Amino acid sequence: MLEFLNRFIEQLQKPVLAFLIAGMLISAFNSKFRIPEAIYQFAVFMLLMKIGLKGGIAIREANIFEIFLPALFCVLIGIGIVLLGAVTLAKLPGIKKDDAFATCGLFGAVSGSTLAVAMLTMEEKDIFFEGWVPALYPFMDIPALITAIILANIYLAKQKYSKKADVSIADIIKDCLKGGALTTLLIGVALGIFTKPESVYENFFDPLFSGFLSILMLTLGIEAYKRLAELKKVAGWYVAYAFSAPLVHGLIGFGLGYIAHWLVELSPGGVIMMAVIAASNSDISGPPTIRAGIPSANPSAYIGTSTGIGTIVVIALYLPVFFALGEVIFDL
Amino acid sequence: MLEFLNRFIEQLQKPVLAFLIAGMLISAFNSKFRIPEAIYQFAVFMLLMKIGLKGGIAIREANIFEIFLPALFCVLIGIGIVLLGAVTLAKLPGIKKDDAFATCGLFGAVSGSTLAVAMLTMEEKDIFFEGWVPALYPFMDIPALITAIILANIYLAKQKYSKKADVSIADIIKDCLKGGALTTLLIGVALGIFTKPESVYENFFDPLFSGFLSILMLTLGIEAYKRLAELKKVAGWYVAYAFSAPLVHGLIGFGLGYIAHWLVELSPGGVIMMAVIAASNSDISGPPTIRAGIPSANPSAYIGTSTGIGTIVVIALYLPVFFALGEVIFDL
Amino acid sequence: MLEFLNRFIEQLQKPVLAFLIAGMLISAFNSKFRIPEAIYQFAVFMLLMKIGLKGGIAIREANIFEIFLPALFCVLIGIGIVLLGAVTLAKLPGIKKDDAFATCGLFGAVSGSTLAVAMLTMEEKDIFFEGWVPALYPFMDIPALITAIILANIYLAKQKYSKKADVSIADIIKDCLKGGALTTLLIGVALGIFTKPESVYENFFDPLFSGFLSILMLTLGIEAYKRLAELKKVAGWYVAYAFSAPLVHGLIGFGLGYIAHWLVELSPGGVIMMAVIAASNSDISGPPTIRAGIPSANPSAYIGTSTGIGTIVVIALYLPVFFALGEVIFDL
Amino acid sequence: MKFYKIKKLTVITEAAILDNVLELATELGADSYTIDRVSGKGEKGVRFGMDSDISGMLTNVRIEIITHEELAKKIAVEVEANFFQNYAGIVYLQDVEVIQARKFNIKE
Amino acid sequence: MKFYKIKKLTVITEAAILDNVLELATELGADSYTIDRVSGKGEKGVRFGMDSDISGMLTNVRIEIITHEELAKKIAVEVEANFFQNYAGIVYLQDVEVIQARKFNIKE
Amino acid sequence: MKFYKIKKLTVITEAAILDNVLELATELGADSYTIDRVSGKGEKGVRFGMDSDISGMLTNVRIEIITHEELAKKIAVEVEANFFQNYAGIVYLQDVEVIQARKFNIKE
Ligand SMILES: Nc1ncnc2c1ncn2[C@@H]1O[C@H](COP(=O)(O)O)[C@@H](O)[C@H]1O
Ligand SMILES: Nc1ncnc2c1ncn2[C@@H]1O[C@H](COP(=O)(O)O)[C@@H](O)[C@H]1O
Ligand SMILES: Nc1ncnc2c1ncn2[C@@H]1O[C@H](COP(=O)(O)O)[C@@H](O)[C@H]1O
Ligand code: NA
Ligand code: NA
Ligand code: NA
Repeated sequence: MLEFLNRFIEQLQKPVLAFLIAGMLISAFNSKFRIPEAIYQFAVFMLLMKIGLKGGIAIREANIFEIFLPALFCVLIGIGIVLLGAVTLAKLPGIKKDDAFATCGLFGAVSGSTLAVAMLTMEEKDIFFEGWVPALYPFMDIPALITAIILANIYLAKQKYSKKADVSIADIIKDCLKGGALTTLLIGVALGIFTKPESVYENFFDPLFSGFLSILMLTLGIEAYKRLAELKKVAGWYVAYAFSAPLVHGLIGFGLGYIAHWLVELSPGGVIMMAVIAASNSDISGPPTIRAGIPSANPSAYIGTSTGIGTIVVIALYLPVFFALGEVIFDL
Repeated sequence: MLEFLNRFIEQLQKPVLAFLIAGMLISAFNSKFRIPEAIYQFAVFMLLMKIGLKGGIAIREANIFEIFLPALFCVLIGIGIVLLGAVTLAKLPGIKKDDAFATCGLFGAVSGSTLAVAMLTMEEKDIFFEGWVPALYPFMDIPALITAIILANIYLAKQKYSKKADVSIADIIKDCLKGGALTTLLIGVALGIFTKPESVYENFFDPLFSGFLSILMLTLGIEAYKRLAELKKVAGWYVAYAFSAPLVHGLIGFGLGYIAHWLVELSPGGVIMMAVIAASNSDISGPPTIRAGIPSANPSAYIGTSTGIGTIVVIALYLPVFFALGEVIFDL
Repeated sequence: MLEFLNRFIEQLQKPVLAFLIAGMLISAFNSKFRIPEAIYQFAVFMLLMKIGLKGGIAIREANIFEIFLPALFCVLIGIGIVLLGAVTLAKLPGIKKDDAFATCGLFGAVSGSTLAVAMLTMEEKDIFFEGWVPALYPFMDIPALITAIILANIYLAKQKYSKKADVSIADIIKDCLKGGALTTLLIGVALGIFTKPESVYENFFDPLFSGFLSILMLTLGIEAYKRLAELKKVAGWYVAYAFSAPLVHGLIGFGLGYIAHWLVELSPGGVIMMAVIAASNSDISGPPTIRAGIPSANPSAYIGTSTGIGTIVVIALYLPVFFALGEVIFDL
Repeated sequence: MKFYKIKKLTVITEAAILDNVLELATELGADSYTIDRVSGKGEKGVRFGMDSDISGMLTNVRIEIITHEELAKKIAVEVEANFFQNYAGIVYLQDVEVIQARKFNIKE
Repeated sequence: MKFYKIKKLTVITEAAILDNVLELATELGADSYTIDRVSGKGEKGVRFGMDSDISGMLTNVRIEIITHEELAKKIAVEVEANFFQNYAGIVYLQDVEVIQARKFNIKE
Repeated sequence: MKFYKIKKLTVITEAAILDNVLELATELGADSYTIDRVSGKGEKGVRFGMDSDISGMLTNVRIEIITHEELAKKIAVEVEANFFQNYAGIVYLQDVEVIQARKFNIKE
């Protein structure tokens, strides 16, 4: 337990987290400092490209069977998180059902930047993980968003006076894949599988990774603080959800990852990564899909909960927890 | 011949080409992914600066005489390509003369990104080339654009009811040099000749080169696909031209390069580079000059032909051809 | 003396200066070349972050006492420069008092890019300096701006018909710190002190430093040339001030630095850096503060004098002087 | 040269629904338009545009369509009815005078 | 559907005083607006906006406020009086027609 | 305070000819203007502005000039005649009310 605490504190001193906090302070003190839009879009591109390329290169050398089970688990977790939210958050007093479904959708979906922080931490700590695990991201992201949109539309269809929006699963999937984030990831994966991008990966995407991650953390911090303010307008239950849900989701991810460890020899690093994917919540790619799919839901509620609290909480609190857990359990 | 084919196929697997194709797919699948404008402008800057600096440093150490002949050949090729187009493409049925001249102008002009791909390939294959050869770029680019604009204006002046635009060669040259691309290249050359930029070259422009080239390839791919659509509105002859002309131009470049090899000992790498300069067609800097110089020409025709097909065809098909040719002829 | 001249000339050949001159030429020849806004903002961020991080890391290991005296000197120099200007420039015939105060404020304030050039030069020449010296920047910057604004407002309050603006020192300080430049520097310092950013510093901010500095120099050159034109509209005394004041200020900085060398063992590199901080004039962060604090002053006068001439003169002329002086005095 | 009176319709709304608004306008018969990105503040809060808006959810677009009064009004009404329940947005009309009669389908 | 006549006020001025102008407008009673960055040229010289303006001193902003004539005129007059002695800027009014009566406080 | 009626001329055209249009307007007597970059669609196709337009050929600019009716109309006619045969573009006029009489050369 002391061991666990030590590792936890050590994690808190990482510069990545410090950049996140710095971003929040910048915003709190109302500074005019901003990372130009083109630069953080580029930072997002660099991170997702690195995740994708590394994933693709790893898939090229992996056998499909070992990937299949974790991928399936991701789909199940994505759907499960939203259903879990539907019977908890959505049932709470004063919570609009469509707002709740939208929020759960984002928490089932995945944050590329959170994965990037986890990857950097693994690389620094020299913990091996299968490069393709972070690239499983869409397998959890898309099912979660679809489930949320379907639940919301079933609910709204039952309401009086509401026009039934026609929800086509194919359309939602297309919409997700066409978004900038997933497109970048998929390009990376495809290039990793079908070409030999090792040299550009090693000379460009990999060495610049930690720098651009810091820059994205600054931006996320600024954004998070701004979104916090909006949360005040909505029910306090969202705050409770943002703090508790990621831990539950992460533990589910850890548990299923552990099963994969036994069944298909998923590495300890891979198990921790499963926990992180499950715990993380979408901050960049998810919101527009939800906005389009559940237009009646209040963005202040779901973006405030997800970008304003969820991302920060996962990176600052639960990432250290899952690493500490993995290190203790697997004796790393 | 088998040797030739092998080298050709190997070339096709390079990641640079893969990024180009990825860009086209992104556009084909209508993804919202975009490289921010500031970033690809910066990518262009990085490539041209590297070409310029390397050229300038090489010129500093070269003797003027060995440069003179290849430079002269470049001028001749630039003018020759447009004249060749004037007696082929421009004579075809259903082809507007001013559209044809505009198109040939772009194919006589040069693409910095194509040169960058060739340079990267040489560096990867460890083929020596005189650093100043790619910096000869303006010696082909400007004469080609001038010839095209003059031909078009002579033609238009003969038409009834058309006001004679006054075409000043000095103005066109000024216009070319004032464009962002040639300015960047010339700054690079000047810095290379007159200062000692080796450290910033080695620590910044050179190591980031391949990364930014990939990014530019993505953008070129996206752009090319969009421009393809516009081509449908114009005559099929443009497609034929885009496929055949670069090969012819490249072989002319190779031939004259070969003469320079005998006369002034231009290296094998330099000969291949001459072929690439001649084969390449302008995608970034040429179109605005043509738009201003031949306003009546239809941009869909010349940009579609050049950016939509020409660039892709040269990078994907003919670059491997010229490399294979060089390797076989010079026994590299 | 010959020694001094030799070192001076050597300095003139540095590529950083060449980029500055290239920028001016680009603008002089009216080229359309531009560094995208997002990129130079990012370049500024990279430089100030490097200065800040290096400063923070150094402060972490320094003892407060050795920092205290140089910091105090910085405050004194900042105030002193403005007072000096008030009894010289402001008394000259044909000079509007508020324009003069505004100009002196900028010359008392500090230019991050000039510091960056000095740092790069030190690193190239292997001259040691305490990493926290450049981070003293705000200690001279803020007092200078405050003094200028107060003097101007006292003067304007005495004028007939003028509404007394209420000048709150706290507000000016807040305004300075909230600006993008100082915020970046302070984040860097804080991260350097409280976290362990060594790895991201060494893998990202440090290696990209010289490249982004070149890019900023290009931009500064373009900007300077444009601002020169505006100067023609104002009195010639501004030009005289821009040429002479930085030398005087730098020598004051050198002198006080030398005292710190004896009293608290400030290194020779640190002494040179004190001279550079004092000599440099604000080009990015100062102008908006002055515009807000002395709205009646004519921006053409103070920006023309500072960005148009001052920065160029300091980097091209006086930086070599201070380095040569330091090298001769300290026998480096 | 003659100047013809015609209308300019402006829609300011969330960038997220740009494509949907354009689709609706096109269906109703408008095939030309001008677009730019803007920031703003309204009932639905501050929408600060390009300024660190990582998910792009706070960006506004301004769509301008020059067309005949009848069509302009029809698009205005339909856009309002279809989108502004759930999305931030305003719509307004202005008088403009044009000379390119053919381009704006004006019978000379 | 009914269209209501109302005014649009436009202020084009230095980005440096954007916050101050908005503060003044808010104090006078306008709480909604649309903003974008523009370049321009006027009495106070060329203000080229985003194009290599390292200290951000040459950027213009355009602020548009749709509101009742009385308030629009009051803001116009106050902005002119408070800022345009020292800062570059123009201000103008235009007629617009809106349908969202509630949003613009129009009594139906 | 008095508000004076005057005209605003807007030109939307290809960025490539921005300088030429401004030159023409200046020659005709307009020395102040406001510019921004916009995207759009018209007869000459989709012009998507900043969005991956590597040769900068698809960017539009919007030029606004506030001036007297006569000059506004003259510029409109000349711009149309000189450029819109070959280049994409529209031009239109609007009524505006200003207070800065001196700035817009209005006799009070
Ligand atoms: N009165 C107004 N004047 C100018 N722009 C407005 C006004 N009201 C709303 N807007 C713009 O329309 C957007 C959406 O408005 P809203 O739906 O009220 O949040 C805002 O972000 C502003 O850009
Ligand atoms: N007549 C005009 N038409 C259009 N925009 C103008 C006009 N006069 C001034 N502006 C804009 O207002 C800004 C400030 O004008 P000024 O105070 O005259 O320098 C300029 O940079 C232009 O963007
Ligand atoms: N009816 C219209 N309403 C608004 N903008 C238009 C209209 N027609 C053309 N435009 C703008 O003017 C540009 C050039 O138009 P065009 O010459 O028709 O291609 C387009 O890209 C649009 O930005
Ligand atoms: Na998740
Ligand atoms: Na060529
Ligand atoms: Na100073």
